[in-house]
Amino acid sequence: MQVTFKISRFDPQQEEAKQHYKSYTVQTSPGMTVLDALNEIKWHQDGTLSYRKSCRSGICGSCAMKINGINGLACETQIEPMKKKTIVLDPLPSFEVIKDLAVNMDPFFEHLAAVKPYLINEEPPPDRERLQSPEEFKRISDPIACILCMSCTSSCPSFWTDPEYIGPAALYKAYRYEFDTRDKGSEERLEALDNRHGLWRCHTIFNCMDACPKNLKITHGISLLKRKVIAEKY
Amino acid sequence: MFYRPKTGMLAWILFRTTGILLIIYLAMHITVISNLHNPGKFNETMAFLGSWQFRLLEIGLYAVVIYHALNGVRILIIDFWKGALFQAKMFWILAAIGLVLFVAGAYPIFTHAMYWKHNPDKSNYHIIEEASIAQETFLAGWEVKDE
Amino acid sequence: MADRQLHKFDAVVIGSGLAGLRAAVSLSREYNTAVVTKVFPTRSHSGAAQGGIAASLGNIDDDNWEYHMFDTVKGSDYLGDQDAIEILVRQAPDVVYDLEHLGVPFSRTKDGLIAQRKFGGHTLNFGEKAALRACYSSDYTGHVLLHTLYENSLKNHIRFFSEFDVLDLIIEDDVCKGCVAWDIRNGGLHVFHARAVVMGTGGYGRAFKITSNAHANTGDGLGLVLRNGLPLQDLEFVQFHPTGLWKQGILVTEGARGEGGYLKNRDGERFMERYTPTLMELAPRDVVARSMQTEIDEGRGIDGKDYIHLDITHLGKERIMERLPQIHDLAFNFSGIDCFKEPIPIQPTAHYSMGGIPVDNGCHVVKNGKLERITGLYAAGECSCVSVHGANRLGTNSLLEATTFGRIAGRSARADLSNIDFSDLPKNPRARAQAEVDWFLKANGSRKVADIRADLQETMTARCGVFRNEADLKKQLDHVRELQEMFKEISIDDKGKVMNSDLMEAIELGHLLEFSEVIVSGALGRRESRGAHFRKDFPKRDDDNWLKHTLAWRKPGGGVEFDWRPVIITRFQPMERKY
Amino acid sequence: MSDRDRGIRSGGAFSWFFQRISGVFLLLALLVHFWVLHFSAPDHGEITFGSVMERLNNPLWRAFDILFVVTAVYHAMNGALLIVQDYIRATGLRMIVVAGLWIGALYFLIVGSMTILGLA
Repeated sequence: MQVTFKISRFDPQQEEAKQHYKSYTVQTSPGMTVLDALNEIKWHQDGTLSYRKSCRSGICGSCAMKINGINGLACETQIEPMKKKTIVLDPLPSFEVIKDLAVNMDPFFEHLAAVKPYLINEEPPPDRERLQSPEEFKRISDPIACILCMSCTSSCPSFWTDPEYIGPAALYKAYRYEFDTRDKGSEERLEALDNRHGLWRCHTIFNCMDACPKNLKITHGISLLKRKVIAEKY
Repeated sequence: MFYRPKTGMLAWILFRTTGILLIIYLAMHITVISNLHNPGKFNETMAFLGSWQFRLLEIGLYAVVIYHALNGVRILIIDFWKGALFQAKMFWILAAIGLVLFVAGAYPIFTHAMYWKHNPDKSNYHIIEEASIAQETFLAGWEVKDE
Repeated sequence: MADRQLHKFDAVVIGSGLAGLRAAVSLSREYNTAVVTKVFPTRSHSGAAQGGIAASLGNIDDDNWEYHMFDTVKGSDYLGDQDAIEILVRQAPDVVYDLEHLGVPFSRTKDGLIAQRKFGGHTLNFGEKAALRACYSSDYTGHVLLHTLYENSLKNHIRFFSEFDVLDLIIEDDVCKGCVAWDIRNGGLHVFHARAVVMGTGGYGRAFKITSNAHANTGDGLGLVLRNGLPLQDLEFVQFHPTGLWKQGILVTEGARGEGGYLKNRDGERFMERYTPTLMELAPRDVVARSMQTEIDEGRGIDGKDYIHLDITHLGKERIMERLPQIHDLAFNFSGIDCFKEPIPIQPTAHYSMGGIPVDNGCHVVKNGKLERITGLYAAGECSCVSVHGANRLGTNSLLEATTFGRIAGRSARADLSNIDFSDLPKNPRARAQAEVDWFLKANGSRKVADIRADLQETMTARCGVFRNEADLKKQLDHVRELQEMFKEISIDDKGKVMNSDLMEAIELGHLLEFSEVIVSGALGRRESRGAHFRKDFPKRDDDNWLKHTLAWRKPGGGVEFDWRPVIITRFQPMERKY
Repeated sequence: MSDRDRGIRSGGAFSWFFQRISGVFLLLALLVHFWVLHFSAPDHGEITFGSVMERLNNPLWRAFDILFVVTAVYHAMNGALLIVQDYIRATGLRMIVVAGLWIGALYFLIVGSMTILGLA
């Protein structure tokens, strides 16, 4: 099957650098993914194309981009089942484009750091493991699979209009620690969560869950966090 | 910037749009009922609003209210239960419920409108005079500036 | 004017996988630490490890470190250094508890302890029966370890230089003074002046066509070491993981077999009973990979093709989704297979390099078989060779090695730093790296990086794969040298400085070509079969001549020079390896 | 507080929580309102001065109506502020719009309440 890839290009080193689309034609085969097609283009057609890639098995989160209008991982998206003659590739929305499909990830990870995404527990640990029941583990077994690919935050209309909004990924990370029975850091995290650029900016639009390549229950986690904060306050 | 909307985003866009429409309606509604102190104008306005053309608009309003209310319910289920896990399904179920409510409600509204259209003699215009008399008993001490 | 591209840190860690981050977390408690990494930390390939991390916690079984040690020694086909292995297995429980205290979310037993599962080659009572030793977090074990360590790095305020590709180490008179790195995002060479440099640069699966490794796993650290006149150890030992997704090589965790999955050939036969009747599918990886390859070579692959079936349908939906959720997604996304109903097509895939930068038990990089150190240079994890894995690594021992020796590297550096001061940098520390970058950016030949790389990967898989022989290896050695010549005639399309991945791929290929020569030479030289290195022309292990580590230097003009280093044997004398 | 927040005090926990509570109240109140005014009314749902007056003579109905107006204006105002917060990025314009919204809200609150009380 022949598929045309319309790829967003941007090179800041060009004079009057402007975002534009460039089309490439790729002969696809069953099982071929969007990342395979990008590699095909980069390796055999146009070496100047820039994008991030690494594990190509959906676990590192490097190759997130907007594929036909919706965020996802290039390495996980099979081409032929899409049944499209043309596939449009854009960088993740709402992040500054560095070159072509690669965006500046700094704001995303700054927001992540803001929720203090680590275990806070000043009590000296026991000699062995801290105990946790399988049910307690199950409460966090979903968010721990987050690969920080940025698809969710970049797909969120609240984030589009408010770059200070810490976004679904950071909130879900907060959920992962807030609902970890070993954690005692609720109070420290509250500052980042309980404000108009935190939890309350989530309007349950669900673009995050639709974009998430790991099918995580992000919005549900955020809802539980909201309830937790409300229950503590009122 | 184009982003392909799925159910959740669609629901949200409609929710905001209907919210804005309802704000506009609320403003109109309060203005209208503020005429309550003037029975003449009240009935005149009501008569106008009771016209079948306006009733059609009212059916539109009814749809907007149903949407905003039912999606509000959906959001409550998301926020306070585990609705986030089946929000899309819930949207379509509520859409079906909304449709039933709409038809059930729109029908009487519309038949009323038709009723007035065909029986203009029974419309509100007839009771203006009657109401004007009633005004005096109700509005003792109220300064009527208009008319 | 101050050089804005000159950075001074007490310690610089190169690489942000498990070993690098574990070292950095340890170092950052006392010292100003930077991590220089070519991919963003959470993109590191440690995150792709699925199955577990071994430790004889005995949460379910009556386990102890001696069993673990025996299994590791035996699994290594007696090439592992037993003093190092003892450190590894004795520290294992503490390392795992430490990780748990740092916040790693492990799956749990009913009593709230860390859950443990079976894994290939891990046994109780010296080979009696399979042991439940692998601590896990569903099938995201490496992922949660990596992310937890990254999060702790944030807590400890470690400075990250993400998307900085290290092009050179600054080593003078056996003292490492830092490194030079290319800023991928903006272009430009940065000098990192340091008192201690820890390498955690990972493996080189990308030298092969079918591999479970990431695009980034090009073994750059090994290339850097070779270029600085230092040796590499045991590079001929490349682990082929039995269960890579067919055609893609993407890892399907051994945990799938640990949970009870079957391997089946075209006749639906569980063929492992012919090879290892005791452990069946849970034999060590080298054994299973060879058994599978034999089935395929003898025409018993599925439909006579080059793959085998991994059947987990009998585990049931619930157990798969609880213990192996990622496998379900991978099989579905990459093979279109519904693993609740159908078996998964798999084939052996290049997975792990047992060899690497030779280090002593304190992770100090050594320059020869006499264990003379390079001051201020440390290595840990897959890029290093302590050697705890010997000729073949057991599943779940890699996460353990990365975290254990990452911590040891950090602690060694901490201890040493009280005595090491900043030494003066050479006049132009960037010179060599600058020359390399300039050469690539001007390269205007007729060859394509991608073509040479594809050629290398294909021929390495065909001739230096699961089974090897003299003729193929000789042919491959010549071929690699040919490719090295071709590499001098490349051109790259992208001449810019911003996000120039064209340049990065060329640099990576340079490393691949250099150490591939070492891999093939080592394999050609080692005329025996041991662990993952199987010579069809020498199918027996030869302890009389080959119970020793290979040390290999790359000569400046090309060609490889060898020396050997004895294997350290303490508790377990070599014996025949049967499962 | 960053520049972007100027002119807006909405969007916190209270705003979120009370928007939901007021929403629930409005939903119930609306049902009552609709039922009483439109569906259960005689004469094909005609609203006449007389029928309204009769109902408003009851102080409970009056209280109900005032609560209804207050909640509706609050809910609308809060929703409007959320939208303004999202889409109006220029600080100056936003302050003008927010000021306008406040004036509007107060105006309708007063007019609405006066209407109900003024008839007493």
